Amino acid sequence: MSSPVAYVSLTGMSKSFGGVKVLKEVSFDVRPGEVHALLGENGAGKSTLIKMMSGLYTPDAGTIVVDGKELKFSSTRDAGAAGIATVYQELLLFPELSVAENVFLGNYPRTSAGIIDWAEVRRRTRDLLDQLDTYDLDVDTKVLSLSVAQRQRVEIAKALSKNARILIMDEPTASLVESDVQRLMAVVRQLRERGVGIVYVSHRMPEIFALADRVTVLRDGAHVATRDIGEVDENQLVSMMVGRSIESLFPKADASIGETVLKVTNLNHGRHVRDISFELKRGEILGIAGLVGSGRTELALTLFGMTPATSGEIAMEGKVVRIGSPRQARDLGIAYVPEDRGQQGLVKAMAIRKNVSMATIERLSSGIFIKAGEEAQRALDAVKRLSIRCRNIGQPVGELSGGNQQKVVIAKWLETKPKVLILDEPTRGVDVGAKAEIHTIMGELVKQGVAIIMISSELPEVLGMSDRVLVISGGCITGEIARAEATPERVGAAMTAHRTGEAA
Amino acid sequence: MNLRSLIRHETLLALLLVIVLIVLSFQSDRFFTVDNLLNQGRLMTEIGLIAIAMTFVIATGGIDLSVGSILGLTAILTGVFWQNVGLPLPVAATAAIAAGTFAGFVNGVIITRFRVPPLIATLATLALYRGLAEGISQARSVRGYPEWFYVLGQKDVLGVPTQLWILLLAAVVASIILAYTTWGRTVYAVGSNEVASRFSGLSVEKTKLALYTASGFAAAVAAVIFVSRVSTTRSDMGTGIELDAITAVVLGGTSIFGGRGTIIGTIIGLCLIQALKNGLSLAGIKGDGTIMLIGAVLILAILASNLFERSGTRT
Amino acid sequence: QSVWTGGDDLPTNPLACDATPATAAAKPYDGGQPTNAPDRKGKTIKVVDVPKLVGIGYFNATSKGIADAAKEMGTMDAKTDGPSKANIDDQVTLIDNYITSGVDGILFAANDPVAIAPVLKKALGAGINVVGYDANSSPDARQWFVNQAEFNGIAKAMVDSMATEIGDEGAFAIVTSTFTTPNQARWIAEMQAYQAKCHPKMKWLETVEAQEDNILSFNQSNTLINKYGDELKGIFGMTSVATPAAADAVTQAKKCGSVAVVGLATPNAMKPYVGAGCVKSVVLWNPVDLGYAAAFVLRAVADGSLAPGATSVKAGKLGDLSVINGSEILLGAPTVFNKDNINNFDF
Amino acid sequence: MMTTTVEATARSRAAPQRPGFFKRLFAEYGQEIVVLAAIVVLFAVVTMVNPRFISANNLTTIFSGNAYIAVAAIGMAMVIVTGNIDVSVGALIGVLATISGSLAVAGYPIWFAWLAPVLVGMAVNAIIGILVAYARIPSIVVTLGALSILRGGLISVTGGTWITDLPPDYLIAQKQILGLPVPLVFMVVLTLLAAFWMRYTAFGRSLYAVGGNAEAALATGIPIARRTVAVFVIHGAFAGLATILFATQLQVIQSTVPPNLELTVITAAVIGGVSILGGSGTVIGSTLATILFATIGSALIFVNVSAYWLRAVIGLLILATVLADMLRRRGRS
Ligand SMILES: Nc1ncnc2c1ncn2[C@@H]1O[C@H](COP(=O)(O)OP(=O)(O)OP(=O)(O)O)[C@@H](O)[C@H]1O
Ligand SMILES: Nc1ncnc2c1ncn2[C@@H]1O[C@H](COP(=O)(O)OP(=O)(O)OP(=O)(O)O)[C@@H](O)[C@H]1O
Ligand SMILES: [Mg+2]
Ligand SMILES: [Mg+2]
Repeated sequence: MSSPVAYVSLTGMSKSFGGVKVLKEVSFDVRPGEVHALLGENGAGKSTLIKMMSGLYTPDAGTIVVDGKELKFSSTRDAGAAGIATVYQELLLFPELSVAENVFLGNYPRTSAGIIDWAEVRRRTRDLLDQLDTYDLDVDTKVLSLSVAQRQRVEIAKALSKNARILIMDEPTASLVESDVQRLMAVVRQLRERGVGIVYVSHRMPEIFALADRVTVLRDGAHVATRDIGEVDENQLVSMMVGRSIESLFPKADASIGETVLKVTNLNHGRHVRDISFELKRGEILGIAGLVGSGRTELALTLFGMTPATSGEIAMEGKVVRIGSPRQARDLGIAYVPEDRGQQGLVKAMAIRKNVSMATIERLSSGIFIKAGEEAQRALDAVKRLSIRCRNIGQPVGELSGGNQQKVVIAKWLETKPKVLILDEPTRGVDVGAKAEIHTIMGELVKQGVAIIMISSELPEVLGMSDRVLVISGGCITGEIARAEATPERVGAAMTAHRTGEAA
Repeated sequence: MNLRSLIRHETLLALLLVIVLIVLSFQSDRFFTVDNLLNQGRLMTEIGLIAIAMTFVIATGGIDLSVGSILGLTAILTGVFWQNVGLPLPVAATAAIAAGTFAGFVNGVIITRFRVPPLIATLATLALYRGLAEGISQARSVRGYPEWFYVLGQKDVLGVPTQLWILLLAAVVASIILAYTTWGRTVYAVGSNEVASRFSGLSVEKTKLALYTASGFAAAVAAVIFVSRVSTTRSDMGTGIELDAITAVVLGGTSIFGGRGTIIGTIIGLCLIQALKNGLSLAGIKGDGTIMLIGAVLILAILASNLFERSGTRT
Repeated sequence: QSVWTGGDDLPTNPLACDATPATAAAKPYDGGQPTNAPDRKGKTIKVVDVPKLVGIGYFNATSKGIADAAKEMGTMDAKTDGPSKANIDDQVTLIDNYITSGVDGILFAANDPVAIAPVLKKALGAGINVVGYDANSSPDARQWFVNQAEFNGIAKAMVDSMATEIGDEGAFAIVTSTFTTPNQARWIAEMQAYQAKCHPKMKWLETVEAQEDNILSFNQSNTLINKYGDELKGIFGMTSVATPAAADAVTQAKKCGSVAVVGLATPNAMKPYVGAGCVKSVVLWNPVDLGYAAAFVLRAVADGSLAPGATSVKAGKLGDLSVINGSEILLGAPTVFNKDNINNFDF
Repeated sequence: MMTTTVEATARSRAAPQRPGFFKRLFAEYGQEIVVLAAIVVLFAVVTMVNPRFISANNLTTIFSGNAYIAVAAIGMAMVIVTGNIDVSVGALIGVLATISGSLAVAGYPIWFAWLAPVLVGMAVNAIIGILVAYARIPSIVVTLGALSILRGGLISVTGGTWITDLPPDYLIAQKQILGLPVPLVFMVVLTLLAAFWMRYTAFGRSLYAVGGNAEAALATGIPIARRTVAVFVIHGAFAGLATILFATQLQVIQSTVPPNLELTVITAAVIGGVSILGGSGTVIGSTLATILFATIGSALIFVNVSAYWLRAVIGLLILATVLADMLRRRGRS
């Protein structure tokens, strides 16, 4: 069904930011009815290419030909008019506006009088969300009260609403759990059947092989290759991306598991943390699995003191403690790498150096004065140890690629020398290379005796990395499975289980 | 980019100040004299103290519109405590400063506890504190302070106006705090991304509370200096001073969105405004012409540094 | 509520209820003196006039008077520069700048008598001649003050006018700028003393603030009319902003004739209301004359022809003005404008 | 734990129930309702003390005496919704009033004297808007500068003379339409029009987008810079309309405007529920807030609050409204 004639083709696209060339004469095309995967490490330039295709950035050089006509996009509106719709990597939504309004903003159905037909807006939003199998979203709620995954759906609904000829999806599955990924892939296939051309960016290999017709690989802003999916295998793709081959995707390091550091008993907070009890030992990686909205993040936030527990007990190294704020948690040796790194993890406008020292700034001070030399030294060490790719430690974090930003957040928390490190979606939106690096870092940490709690929506990651898997559903623990017994089936079953019998 | 552009704005402003000083001293030979310049320092002390505290507040992305009213309230209380309550003047002034500081603390509580945006909170307390000043004063002014009290506002120490020493000290201490201490770092971090600061274990609430309290304190100290300078208290003292202070702060390069700004910038901004007010007046230009020019300088200075910054970095 | 408690704590000095003029106690000169003032006799002097604020009709008029006088004398180079808000700080700063720039004379109308004193003393210390008008400073901070009308004289004129219009038992309210404005506060205090003494049965309802804001003055007047209904017989406007606004409120409420408006105002602003018969009498001295007199006094001081102990001073077309209270020069009795004479004035 | 099952089932099946009408009304117009409630309570209490409070005359004073502030606050609310602010509107109204009055006195047609402030307001604010949108200077900086320039300019041009001898036909604010005072009609009609425009037109909605998330607005294809200029121009038009009411209320025009008028207007907008961070709020709220302030001012005189304490009580009431809103928001989340 995929026609060999491209609907959109880009030739010689180049773009620089502040003198740094991030895209060098890249060519790329999309045909109707195909899924064209765009691959590359973090910072390879995928999002930049996409933003030029959708009119958000103006290219420094290069031509865009749509349906045989050369076009210049001066805003996303032009691209929209040419039939190109985009789901961006950073969810670009309006927090104060309702779901329905977000979907149709700038594109409202009108009544014959020319005014916005709100009833129609709501009805069509409902339809679109139904198409995405999303029944748990009220179209009138404000987006600010939605979780990341729910926002992702709103973004997709928004792109679908435009009936585009070309749909660009920049890491749409980054924040989705397995079952949602399947649902999304079904939607993508359905669109492909309808003749829509899809540009699909993802760091998850299985999705690529399940969906894509063609792949294009970028490296350091340059075009490496474009192939039919049948012509390549995973190893080839990975080595095209990173310029070398990656040994193992989930390198589980063997660490000796020690005594209990953290013991949680009957912990409660609101509707999403209910009666949680578990133990965590030194050198152990405890994976937490669960569906979107199951309350994994809430649990982490409660342990970290952001939303202090309303009842229950937390004991660190045998001592019962009260954690009322992130500050207290930090001082007790608990570190938390949040899932939303842009908002919660980083101060994007600040230099790498200052971000790395942020959680330890008191320790880096004599009296009230910051020891600038030591601060810089530590940042340099961190950059080297975690191989963070940057110009220098004075570079604002916001300019780094996703994976490198994530490493900065991890570096910040490693500075606190935590006993318990909670990682919430540590590899979301992180490329294969960086992902392996982060996993390696985790391995080194447990060897040093750090206890890690890893929340991840990527089941293979949970299974591959964890010593033990805790499954959460509806805010309750529905399963605790040792590494040996942890199969996708068992974990998956626990994820959808409900603790019904225990009605209070 | 961040640091570089900061330096750029302040350098630009300093250059502008130098040019203004040179041009103005050609306009009037009485302008560039030690006496006159020191005297200008005396006149800008109250705004200066408030602007220094305001720099911190704005750098966290906040604002404090109630400073003028706190100034008025503290001034009235100084008089009332001294004359009506009968406290010795130093005690009365201290108590009034404590009250003004408390007013700032209340701002902080409203902002951090009840999560009211600073602009709204301080708009409300702007009305409240001024109202309290009027109510307490019953429209009477307190005069006839002892002679020694005027040392603060009208006399010199080592040839330099007394209050200018206070301003200098405050500026030095504040620059050091903002640039080199954990507290200063927290201010910038909160101003750039409050959520991430909280997630990093910084004490966001405490910092903000302290800042608004400090802002109240600065306004209160300014009030006592003001009373000493003009020898009387009136409930309308300091009306509109908030906008003057904010003008100096933003002219000095502090971002109204938070996350950046320096004390040196604020001080240069202050000096620039004061030099224009004074120098143009000496050059025979009337007050209304001067305020127009200050308005234009504010816009043009920020415009110029925007252009510089943009030509250097992004597209 | 009804009693006025604002303003300062200075004693009041109500005039006699009939037309007996006050017998002013002779007082020695209590003004200040410039130190080492150069001999300015006959020389052209540079003078700055710093009113309470610029941008209102009243001070435009005084400024015009000063300019007229300067032109007439030919030996005075005068300019007006004032703060844009009636703000003690800006006024002090402005005067300070003019001291530095080296003027020979300063004319001022103080926003606060005490707050302005230090800077005026500094001017005297720099050998500058300092003369006030309209609103006084502490006496020792200036040389002379041109008094447009004594507070008790204004008070008498106002209260008597009101009594004539609404009778000796009528109820009235007051709209003023702010309770802290010194002149207004003094006038109200004197009015209260005079009313208690000479029209004891008049009912003093309340005093409201309306800044120097004419719409607010209008709203406040309306609120008073609405609140008291028929009880309210008269409104005093204490400023040249409040009086026309009060008159407008009465006009628009169709209460002309049943609510009297008496107040201080410039004739130009009041012509429509006086012309329509809604306002019978407006009290004011002629501010152009006030400025004119102030300029002549300053010239006389600079020339040395007005020295401590003098009992009168020549002020151009105004003739001889007499010295009162030691160091004040009285402009004369306030003018009461009415339908017959208001069109003769243009300020 | 029963609830867990119920939730899970609900999620997998049909759409969740839409919350009831009142709940949605409260969620969407919470602050407006708080302000309205405050007005109603004030009226009830003060009328009990003094029934004249609710007389037609007093209602006229309250509603139309401050209508010009409400009209100016409409434009201000729009500006704040886009995440900007304007501290120069007070000075602008002074300039516009002088222009309008001078034209009327100089014998230009009355309609022209009315139109001029609107046009000039739009032109001045177009410049401000361009500086904000294209030169990327924060609006508070531009308008602080504009405040100085306009205020200084007004004084140096007029020297502060008042404008008198206005032609009677010019004084539109003193007239009535269908027995209602013109300022009241102006205020209500303009508020409703603006509210409708902001809710039911794509252009109006785009203001929320610009203020809510500029980056996302750009990605949605909304021309942020053009919208920013447009919103300032519209605000200028409202400032012009406010000027007409301001200038024609009395038979003289005072060229100095009420001190701190800009703060009054901003306060009205934000107390009315416009989020100072941009992206939410309505002009109905700003108008209600103006009425609330007018009611408070009048009420305090009616209940004989000592005039010295008047401002303190007003401040306290403003603070109470702000805190009530915050508590309401908290209760909701
Ligand atoms: N606005 C910007 N300013 C400066 N540099 C930028 C900007 N946007 C992107 N870059 C830089 O351009 C390069 C390419 O970034 P881009 O976001 O296109 O990468 P990507 O392939 O999408 O990575 P990821 O997989 O992490 O999303 C990176 O080095 C990034 O730091
Ligand atoms: N800011 C918020 N306001 C209101 N509800 C929220 C907010 N954040 C999360 N929730 C809700 O809380 C529930 C638990 O969310 P949480 O983020 O803990 O889930 P999770 O298991 O971590 O899933 P994921 O991180 O994949 O979204 C969800 O129903 C979500 O909708
Ligand atoms: Mg990307
Ligand atoms: Mg989560």
